[in-house]
Amino acid sequence: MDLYEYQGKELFKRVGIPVSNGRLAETPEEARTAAEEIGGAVVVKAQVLTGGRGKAGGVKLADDPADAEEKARNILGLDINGHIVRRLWIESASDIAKEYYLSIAFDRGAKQPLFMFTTQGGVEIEQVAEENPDALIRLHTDPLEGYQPWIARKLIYDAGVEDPSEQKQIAAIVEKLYRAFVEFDAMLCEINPLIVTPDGEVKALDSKFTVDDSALFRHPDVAEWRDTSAADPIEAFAREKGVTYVKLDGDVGICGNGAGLSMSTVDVVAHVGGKPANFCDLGGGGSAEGVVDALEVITRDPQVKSIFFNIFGGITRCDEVARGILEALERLDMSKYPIVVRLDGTNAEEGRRILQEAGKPNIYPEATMLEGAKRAVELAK
Amino acid sequence: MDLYEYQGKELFKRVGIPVSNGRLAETPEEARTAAEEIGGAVVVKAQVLTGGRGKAGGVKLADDPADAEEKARNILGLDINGHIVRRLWIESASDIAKEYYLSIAFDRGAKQPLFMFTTQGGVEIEQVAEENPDALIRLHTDPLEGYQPWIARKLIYDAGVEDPSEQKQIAAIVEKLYRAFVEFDAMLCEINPLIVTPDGEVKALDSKFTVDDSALFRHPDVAEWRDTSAADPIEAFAREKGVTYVKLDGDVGICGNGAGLSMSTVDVVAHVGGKPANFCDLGGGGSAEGVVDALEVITRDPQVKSIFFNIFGGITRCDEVARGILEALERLDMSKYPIVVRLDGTNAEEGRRILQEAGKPNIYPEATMLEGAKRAVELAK
Amino acid sequence: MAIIVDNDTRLVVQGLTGSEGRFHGLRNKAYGTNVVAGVTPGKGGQDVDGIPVFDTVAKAVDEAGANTSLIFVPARFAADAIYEAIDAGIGTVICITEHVPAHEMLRAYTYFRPKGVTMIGPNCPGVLSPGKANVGIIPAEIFTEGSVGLVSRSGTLTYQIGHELTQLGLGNSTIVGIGGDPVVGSSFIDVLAKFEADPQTELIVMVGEIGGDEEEKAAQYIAEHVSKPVLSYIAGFSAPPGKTMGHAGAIISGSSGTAQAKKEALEARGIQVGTTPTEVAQLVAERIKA
Amino acid sequence: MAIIVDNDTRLVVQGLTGSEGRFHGLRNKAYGTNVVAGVTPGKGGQDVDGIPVFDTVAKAVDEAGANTSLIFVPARFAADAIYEAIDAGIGTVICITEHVPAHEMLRAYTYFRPKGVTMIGPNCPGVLSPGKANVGIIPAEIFTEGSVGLVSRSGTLTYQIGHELTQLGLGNSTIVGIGGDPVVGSSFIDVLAKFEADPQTELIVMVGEIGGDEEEKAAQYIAEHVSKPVLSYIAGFSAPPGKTMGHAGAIISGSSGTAQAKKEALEARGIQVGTTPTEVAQLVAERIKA
Repeated sequence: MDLYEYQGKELFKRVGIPVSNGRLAETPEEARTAAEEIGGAVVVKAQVLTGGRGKAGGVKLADDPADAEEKARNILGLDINGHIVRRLWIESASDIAKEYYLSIAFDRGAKQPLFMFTTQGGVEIEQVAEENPDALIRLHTDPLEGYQPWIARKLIYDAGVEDPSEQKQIAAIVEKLYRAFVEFDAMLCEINPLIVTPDGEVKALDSKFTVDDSALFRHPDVAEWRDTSAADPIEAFAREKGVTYVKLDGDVGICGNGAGLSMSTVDVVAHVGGKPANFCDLGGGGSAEGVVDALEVITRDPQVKSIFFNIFGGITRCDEVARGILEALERLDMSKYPIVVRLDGTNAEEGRRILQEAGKPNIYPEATMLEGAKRAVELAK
Repeated sequence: MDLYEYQGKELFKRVGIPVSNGRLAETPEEARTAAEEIGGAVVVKAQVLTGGRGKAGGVKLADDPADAEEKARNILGLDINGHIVRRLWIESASDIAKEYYLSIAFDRGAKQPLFMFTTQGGVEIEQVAEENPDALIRLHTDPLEGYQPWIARKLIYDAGVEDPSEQKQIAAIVEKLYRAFVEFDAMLCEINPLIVTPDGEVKALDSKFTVDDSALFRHPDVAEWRDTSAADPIEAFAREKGVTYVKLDGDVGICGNGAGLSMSTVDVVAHVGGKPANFCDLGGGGSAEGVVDALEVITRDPQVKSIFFNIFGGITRCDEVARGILEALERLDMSKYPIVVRLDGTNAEEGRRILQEAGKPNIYPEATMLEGAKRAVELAK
Repeated sequence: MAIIVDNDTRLVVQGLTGSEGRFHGLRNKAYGTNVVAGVTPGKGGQDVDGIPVFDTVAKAVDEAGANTSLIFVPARFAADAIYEAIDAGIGTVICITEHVPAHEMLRAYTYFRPKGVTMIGPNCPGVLSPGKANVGIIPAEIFTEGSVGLVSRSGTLTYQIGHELTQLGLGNSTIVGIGGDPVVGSSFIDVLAKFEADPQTELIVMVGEIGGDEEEKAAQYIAEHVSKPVLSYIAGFSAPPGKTMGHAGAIISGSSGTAQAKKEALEARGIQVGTTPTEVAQLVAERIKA
Repeated sequence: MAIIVDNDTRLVVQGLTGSEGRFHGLRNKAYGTNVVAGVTPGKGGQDVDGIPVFDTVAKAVDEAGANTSLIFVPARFAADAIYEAIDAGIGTVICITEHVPAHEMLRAYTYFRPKGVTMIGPNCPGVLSPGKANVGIIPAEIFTEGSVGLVSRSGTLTYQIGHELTQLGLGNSTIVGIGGDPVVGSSFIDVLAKFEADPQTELIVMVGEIGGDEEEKAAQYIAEHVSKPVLSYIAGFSAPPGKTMGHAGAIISGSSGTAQAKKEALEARGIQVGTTPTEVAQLVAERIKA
């Protein structure tokens, strides 16, 4: 689960990482009130789960509350890489002397936490990695060793931070960021930029924070922060229904069981010349009710013209899937969708028999994945 | 540093291990007040850093505050294995249905924490280990794995605890005791007995808690609990002076540098037929001031008749030791003590020269450890 | 021979008395796997269709001689179950449970890795050595005994490919679902090394998917250490960047981790990558017959 | 040859700019030890009598080729220094610092042990291979080069015994002070194994003391794995039970851990135990000449 800047900063505050005083606002009026409460110049920042908001005009300095209200009016509703701005973070404006970068990522490849630090902050870290790789200090550490002070020292000295007060403040922030990383089950904690003010104060001016979905049960307060309004409306509906669904741009609705097979089905549909409308995974269980839910989600997408069910039964029983499809035909208005069904594995024969006996005109059984994909693509034309 | 029962229970409380409501008392009157505040029957328990206080009459049940006062009067001042009772712990009396035992020790041999648990509690654990070894469940765990719930389950099931409510309470206590063990840098955390009341409540009726001296800097509040009055007065004085000193029963005062050499000196003195009065280690530094302090400590023991300095200079410089001895002769009344001095290692010649030139009649230089020991024993006769 | 599970497997099922544990534990037993014990705290002394249940894994090892564990406990207890199995001396641990917190697995992995334990999963379908033992939820009836080693990050996709192989008359030595989580006990490389050392295995099929760089690392490993022919399939060519496609492991970060990048890395090392599951099976058949 | 430190030692001193670090670091250098670097955070770029100082151990490894570390930092930073050295790839770590918290050492020990690192100490005098290298605070002038391996839990007692050997014209291959703390990086057994493998060492003297059971375990190890003659000395026969005699490691628990018990365990395995340091030296002389 990706957190908004203001949510990540809330976690930063909890572990003691310095951040600016700020308020959340969802309307221009709230932005004005926030600016009044904060006092002085403020920054009005679009809260969106995507990068590049600065270039897109999503971050503006405001001199006073009236200005903050006006800037908020301009930013709210902006479309930044497909994300509509609905929330703003209003925070005390900071003078910036230097911009550093600090992050800890859960490196799956190395199976270790990866610290990254550079004094070349304020830009995308990929850019630093490409243009000035020696300036980007990378350090893998052992999760059982845990945080040790030498970690911060190595980052700081290798990056060439020379001011003793900065060194001390950054070392404290590295330790606290690691605490946040572990305590909140983070996959990524990033501070970019980590600024030094003209007075020599070091603080986090932005935050990028991703929490492991599987560990959310341990962080019920964080789990409640999930903003369903930010997602594509169909994806939000899918989440509500508990269906794993990713919207794509085509016209062939796809439903598989298991992520790998579902992905492969999307690929095969594309391979035979079709345009997949979505990725949809029934998951391991695949109850009749789950099938109905999946079809309800898939058919919310007005682009969908045909649907391909590609099921290889393991734990999933094909007869149950067949029943779910028939159930959906009764409960939803499915008459305009040709549905190609390929069943194999557990109880496949029983499933095929059920479908055949139902004799529905818009159900097209196919024997193999490849043939099913071809037929579904054909029917979408 | 060994903690008193009431101190260990304070740490238990901090991690959430259930203990009885209690108060500290140092006089019979305080014991009465404590009993009044607690209400009902209480137990009056001698606080001494030694075992066997029950048999010695150091633990008494009192029905009411007057009774508590009387029992306190009886117990205060008792000599239990050489420990004079100066403090009492007055706590709510518990009905006992079962007595279990639980401990976590820092096992130096295995270099792992060692959990021990048995349903045969209430007696010395050595006795259980000897008479009923199968009933004593021992479990080493990996310090980097840390506490995992299976640890408690293994202890509980292997020991044969069958009541689900007991299992649950004990599992929680095992986890909390491990937390106490790690958080407070314990060398030993022992609960004996861990009782089950007739109502099925599990709680710690006693505590034995040893904190690593080297980690006390992290626990300043615990460090302040050290009771210097409990130690032998000379040992207390030595601690004050920063001298490593252990009182023995003989008449030859001994001072070495380094624990191993000092111990060996004690052995050699005994080997040649003498009776060592103490173990005293100047430590690595061995400044002149430290030598004066050591001599002040050693001569507090009225049994001492002669003193043997056995110094092998490494970091310690022999000239510095020689100067310290002369300094002590001036500042303390040392005239009645023959002092045998053996110097070797760093600046030994210079040290010997200093002593020789001083020409003190009660200083006896010797060339080797063995000869020095013999001479010191002779001089003590 | 075969790898990881075989006729020497003496299986304990952690969570045998739960509904999934019972269903699959008994299915594994019915297949012929030597299921010697179950473990459910508080149910020691009971049995599940004749399989004795113990309170602790240590007891299952001591009293039933278990050497392999299959874990079906809920996600929040899975790491504890893994530690319990390993500290009880179990040498092979297969964890089916999904949604195990990544940080817990990271610590557990770092802990058991130097101990030489074989761990598969979590969030995996398990391991099947046709004709010998089935440990997990793989539908064994799809597969036949043979010489093709199959290793995959995905469950149902593995069945699909296995089914295609079976249609062409090809059998498997062992089918290993390593799981799609950010941290799994065994990587492609770990399993490839076992297949390379297994006399029954003549050819290896590696089924990857988008996300991470395990396939790229495997490509290099194969070039340097695997003498047997390896064929591959990668799922997720049509996945849009930055989207999670079901498996937590399948997040693309930047250009690395795409299906295309993996395919290129494999082909650069001379490893053929099939475009569809059907094509992979056909390539295997051609190679075996050649 | 010799063990642990020798002519191949390239030493970095962690804490070189502190008073103890500077004093002993320079003494070690004066003895002939190849001291290639010091580390003090914030003092990188300085030098101590020509020895370059770096901010991190990693830099000392990269730029000065350090392979051995000598640690003189204060107790509360010692564990951090050990981790830093090991994670920087240092293969031999010798920690002089005393009063390192036992739990910190326990975790560090468990961490580095599987990595094959040689660690000596903490709370130890260091390691001296006469004529080759001196790493730590052992006064080298007491010792001469020779064939007796000496391993001890104590500092000054080691000097005493070394001195007695020198008086009898006997030299040492290496003198190792393993330290007296509850958890030390190398046990008697670890060092015995190195002496057994060292061609220069012909006879081994093991100097133990009360507390723990390392001497008992060593006795068994010697009987099973050491072909060279071993002689021993144990300090603390006159120690009263339950008292700490300076070393935290010397707490007697029950009857086990007493000097008498250790002596008996050693003698039961045929290992002679001298009654005084002088007698041990005499026994060594007799054995060498025999």
